Amino acid sequence: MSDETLPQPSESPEAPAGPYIYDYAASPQRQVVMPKTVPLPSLRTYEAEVKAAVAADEAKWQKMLADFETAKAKAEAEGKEAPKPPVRPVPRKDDNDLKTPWPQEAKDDDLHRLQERLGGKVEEIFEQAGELTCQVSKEAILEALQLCRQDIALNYEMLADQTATHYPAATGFAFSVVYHLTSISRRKRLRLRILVPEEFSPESACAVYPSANWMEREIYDMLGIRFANHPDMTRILCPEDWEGHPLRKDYPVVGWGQRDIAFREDRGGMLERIALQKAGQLGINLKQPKAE
Amino acid sequence: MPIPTLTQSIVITLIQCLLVVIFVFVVVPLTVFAERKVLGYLQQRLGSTRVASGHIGITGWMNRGMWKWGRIPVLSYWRGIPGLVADVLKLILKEDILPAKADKFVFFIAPALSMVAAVVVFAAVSFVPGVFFTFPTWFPFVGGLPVSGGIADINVGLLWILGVASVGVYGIVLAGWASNSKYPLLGGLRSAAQMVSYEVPLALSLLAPVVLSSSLNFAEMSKVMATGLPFWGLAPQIIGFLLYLTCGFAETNRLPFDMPEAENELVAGFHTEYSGMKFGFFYLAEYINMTVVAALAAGFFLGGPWLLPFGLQGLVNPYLPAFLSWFGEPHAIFFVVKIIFLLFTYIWVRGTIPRYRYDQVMSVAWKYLIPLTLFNLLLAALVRCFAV
Amino acid sequence: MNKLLRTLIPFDIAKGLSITGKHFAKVFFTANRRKVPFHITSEYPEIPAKVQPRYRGRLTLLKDEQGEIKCVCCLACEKICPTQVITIEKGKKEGRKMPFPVRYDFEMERCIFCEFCVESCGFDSIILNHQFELAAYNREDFSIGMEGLGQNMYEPTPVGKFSVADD
Amino acid sequence: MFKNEEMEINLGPQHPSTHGVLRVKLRLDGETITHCRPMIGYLHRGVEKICENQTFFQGQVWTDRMDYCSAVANNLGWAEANEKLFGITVPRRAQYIRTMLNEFNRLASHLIWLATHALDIGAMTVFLYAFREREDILDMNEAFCGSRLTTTAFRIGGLREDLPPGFEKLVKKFLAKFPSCIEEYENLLNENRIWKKRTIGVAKLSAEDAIALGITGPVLRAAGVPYDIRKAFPYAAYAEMNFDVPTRTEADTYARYLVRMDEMRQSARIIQQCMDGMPEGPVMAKLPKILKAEVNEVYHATEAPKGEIGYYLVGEKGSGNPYRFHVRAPGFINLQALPKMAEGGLIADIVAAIGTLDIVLGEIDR
Repeated sequence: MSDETLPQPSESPEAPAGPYIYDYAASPQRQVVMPKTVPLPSLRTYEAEVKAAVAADEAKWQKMLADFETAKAKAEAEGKEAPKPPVRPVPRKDDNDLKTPWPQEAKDDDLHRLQERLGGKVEEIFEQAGELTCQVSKEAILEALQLCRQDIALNYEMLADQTATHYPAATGFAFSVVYHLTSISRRKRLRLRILVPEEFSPESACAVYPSANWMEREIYDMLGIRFANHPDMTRILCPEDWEGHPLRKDYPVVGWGQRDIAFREDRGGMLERIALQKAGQLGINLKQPKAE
Repeated sequence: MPIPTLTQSIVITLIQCLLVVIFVFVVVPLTVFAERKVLGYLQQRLGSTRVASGHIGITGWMNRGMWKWGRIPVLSYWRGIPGLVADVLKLILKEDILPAKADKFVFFIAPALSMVAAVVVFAAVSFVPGVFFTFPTWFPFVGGLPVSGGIADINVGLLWILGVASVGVYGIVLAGWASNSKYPLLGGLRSAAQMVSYEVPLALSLLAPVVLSSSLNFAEMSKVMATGLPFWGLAPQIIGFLLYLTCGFAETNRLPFDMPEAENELVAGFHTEYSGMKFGFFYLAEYINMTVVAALAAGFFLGGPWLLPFGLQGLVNPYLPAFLSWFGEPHAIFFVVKIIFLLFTYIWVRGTIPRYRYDQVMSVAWKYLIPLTLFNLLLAALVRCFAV
Repeated sequence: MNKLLRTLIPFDIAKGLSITGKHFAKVFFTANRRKVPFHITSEYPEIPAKVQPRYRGRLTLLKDEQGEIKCVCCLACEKICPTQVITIEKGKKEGRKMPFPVRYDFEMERCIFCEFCVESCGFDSIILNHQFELAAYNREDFSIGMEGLGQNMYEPTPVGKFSVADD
Repeated sequence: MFKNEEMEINLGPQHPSTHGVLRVKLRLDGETITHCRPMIGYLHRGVEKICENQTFFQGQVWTDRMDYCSAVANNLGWAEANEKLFGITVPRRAQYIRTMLNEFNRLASHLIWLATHALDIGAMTVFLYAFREREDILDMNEAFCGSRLTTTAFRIGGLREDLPPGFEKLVKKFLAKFPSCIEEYENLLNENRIWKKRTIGVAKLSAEDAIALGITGPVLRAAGVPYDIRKAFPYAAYAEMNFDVPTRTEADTYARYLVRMDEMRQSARIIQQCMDGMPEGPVMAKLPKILKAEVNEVYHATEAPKGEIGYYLVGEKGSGNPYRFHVRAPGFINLQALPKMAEGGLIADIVAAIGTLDIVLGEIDR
């Protein structure tokens, strides 16, 4: 058995023609998957959904009955025996501990007090997962905050958190800015929410709650919402001259590559090319985790 | 006793200087080593225990040897010694950087100034009163001649010491100014202000022994302070010792007064721009200053060559039984042991006590230390006129 | 008067010094290798450092009794890994019904040792072993493959052999 | 006549006492600070953007890299927020184990605070003594979840595994030794005149300013406001624990030091109660394999050692990734108080101010 007959290990897997340059621009991480739905939780949409689901279920059931009728009629026509009557699909009983908290009717008196004090400006109030949410029109946010701060019955002393979320697929508004207020004395939490279109700059909450200063700067830095008469509306986390707002849905995870530092500090790029060649053979690819 | 000729006495003093320099340049590196080890032991960890890259070759052999030392209780303290040699070599071999537009001459002189000022002080320190030892007759040039305890028996010893010690401040200020950059200048000014403002209580606290022993000669003062004082002399001695030690800490920029190079402050120390042996000079100068302060404190307050501190030796001597008489006489070994103990307390205090803020350092000097030293002086004067 | 006395005589500094002094004495007069040493330094290479049983070290492929690789390329670990460091290529082996990984690449450089892969693996074919000496001299040694490429998934990384604790 | 113009100096971003990469632009008039502006963002890794592209399950890995001194507190906040989003009820034994680990983590975080704060003010040995205790806690972290610092200890719906066999022994040994160690720190620092001079009256922040600036945690409690989320909005098993919330009124560095030392004692008390009352039973809720979110919006705040850490999650219908993942970091909001604390003081005081705020740059920059 001379050694030629043994399977000769090829001296190297077919070496790619040129150096294997990893094309960052085309890497999966840079492709952006724009969300199609608008996951803004609200009572009205939920009730509409439930009605639609019930209606669809009813329609499906009616269709099944109708099919059964036609199938039975056709069976009599050819004299065969009638098909089985359809049975209504009973919803699958999930015994696990997971019960999704759906939005409910607002029963809390804080929300009702807000409703009657602000009148038309309140667009919606509901409770979900034990949290009180009140959606206010975008012009009246400062008035609502002042009311929560000064009103003895409400008395929300601290603005715990202020964030915003980008809804590209929504019509009529682009962001939802959320204020989480805490009342230390009454041990209650409240969430005020406003829907902000692209170019609108809402009133800054610094006048009422000074803690909003950095939070609004971060919102501007991350999402691009400028707040009116804010002490110093500049970027806080990214460098001052950073283009683009990272937390928008159309901003790729790996970034536009405007500040990509070399793979390593080797000026000649020699080591980088070797490593990427090896990477090519190893098949290292930055895959997006697809959650089936 | 044969009268030494001029050249013979010069050679003897040269030998004495050599002895003192050897003493200083043995105690100071060991203090540098002790700084790490004692701080480590204070903090319930082992200080430096091995030399770098410890598996192969000479360092590997040394590490294995030191690993065996670790088994013996007290000897395991000396486990990191080769590391110390590496430090000293590093200081010598490191490249010497001269910052741009720095004043070359002043930049060069400053470390030398502070080093010389620190070492020269030992000339006036007398380790043992009278004769230290005499040369054996067969000794070539100076056979049979006595060697006195201190190098120079200056009768205004204390004044001379204070004068030379305050020259050290120049070294620091010039270093700060010569490195031509903002932070060392600030550091230099801050430490100069601190040292100048602590000279006053230092000198005042040293006045108490002068009043008690009515002389400025180092040997004379330590003799009276150790043996010549009545029972009442105990109070000014103890208070004087504590005050002097506090001023000594501040004088040498040691914790809790180390403002200039407080590393977590904004302003780096005056020796930021120095590297290599110039930085080594500042580093050693600081430790020599510590030894100087320890020597003075040991000499005046802890009884110097006599065994018992605070003048207790004078009270105990008459009742000393015969076989214990060796402990009655002054010996250089007691003096050296006291210096080492005081150096240990330097590091001990550095390990436990937080740092004063800069303005508090100044207020402690002017508002607390000076009144206390004056009160101590008053006490000494009372003791002097009533008891002695 | 009491306040004056307390400022004059440094009781608080004395108390602090006594605590550190006690520690100094205990460490100075006890050799540093008694059964329970008083100092807290663990002399690492000489005394091997012990790790807890659940320690998360480096990813290793397991083999069952017949020496077969247990992995069946269900790609669960590849999907669950937050930093996507595992790359698997499925292949066939003649005497074996289940698929067989032709290439199982694990980039230790970007791995964060979170043990999600071991948790998501239904066939217990990978574990994080107890090895923590994972340094390497150049970057390529960190991408560990199944065979060849210097380090493979079965033996500890070569650097581990330098530890003095062996002798 | 002599207009001494002020000196502009940068403290940081690379500076031994800024606990990470914080840069503070200081304008000095001689020694006193006239204007101070913290600049952050040097450690910004975009955790929120990453978590939007990771599944709910994978999100935990990024939480313990935010506040690396108290990883378990972040994990607990993340786990509780997700459970509130999905509506999961966690078994009682898991709640108890979570409370115990959270309190251990509070001890570890307070010990790191004490170590670095004392080191900044000059007391070196307290640093080593504090780290000696922290080693035991990190060993317990390693025993339970396999890693000392980046713990990823919990899972949505409970824990991955039950306590390891030798865990009770470790806890008993630690609790037996811990009270004497606290006395040791207090003997070294509490009465020390230099420590008092450096901390009493330094970096004062009154209760109204603190509430207006949204400060939470020990800094607020030292100003006299007894707001502790473990009491105000109890979560995990804190409802069944009896412990008291230490508060003081002087609102300066010394008061915050005392509040945190008392909090350490309370944590030890809670751990003891957890160990005694540990119920039997499963540690993981029964859940579907892949968690699919519904249209839902949740803000859940828990008491991290540095203040209130809040997770704001928005779920999208049928997708495994969170639509929006925002973290209200206590350090980020507390750092807003630095200018109010530092202005007027000396340089050495800003070091003490940064120390008392107990900020960790990982959670500030996220």
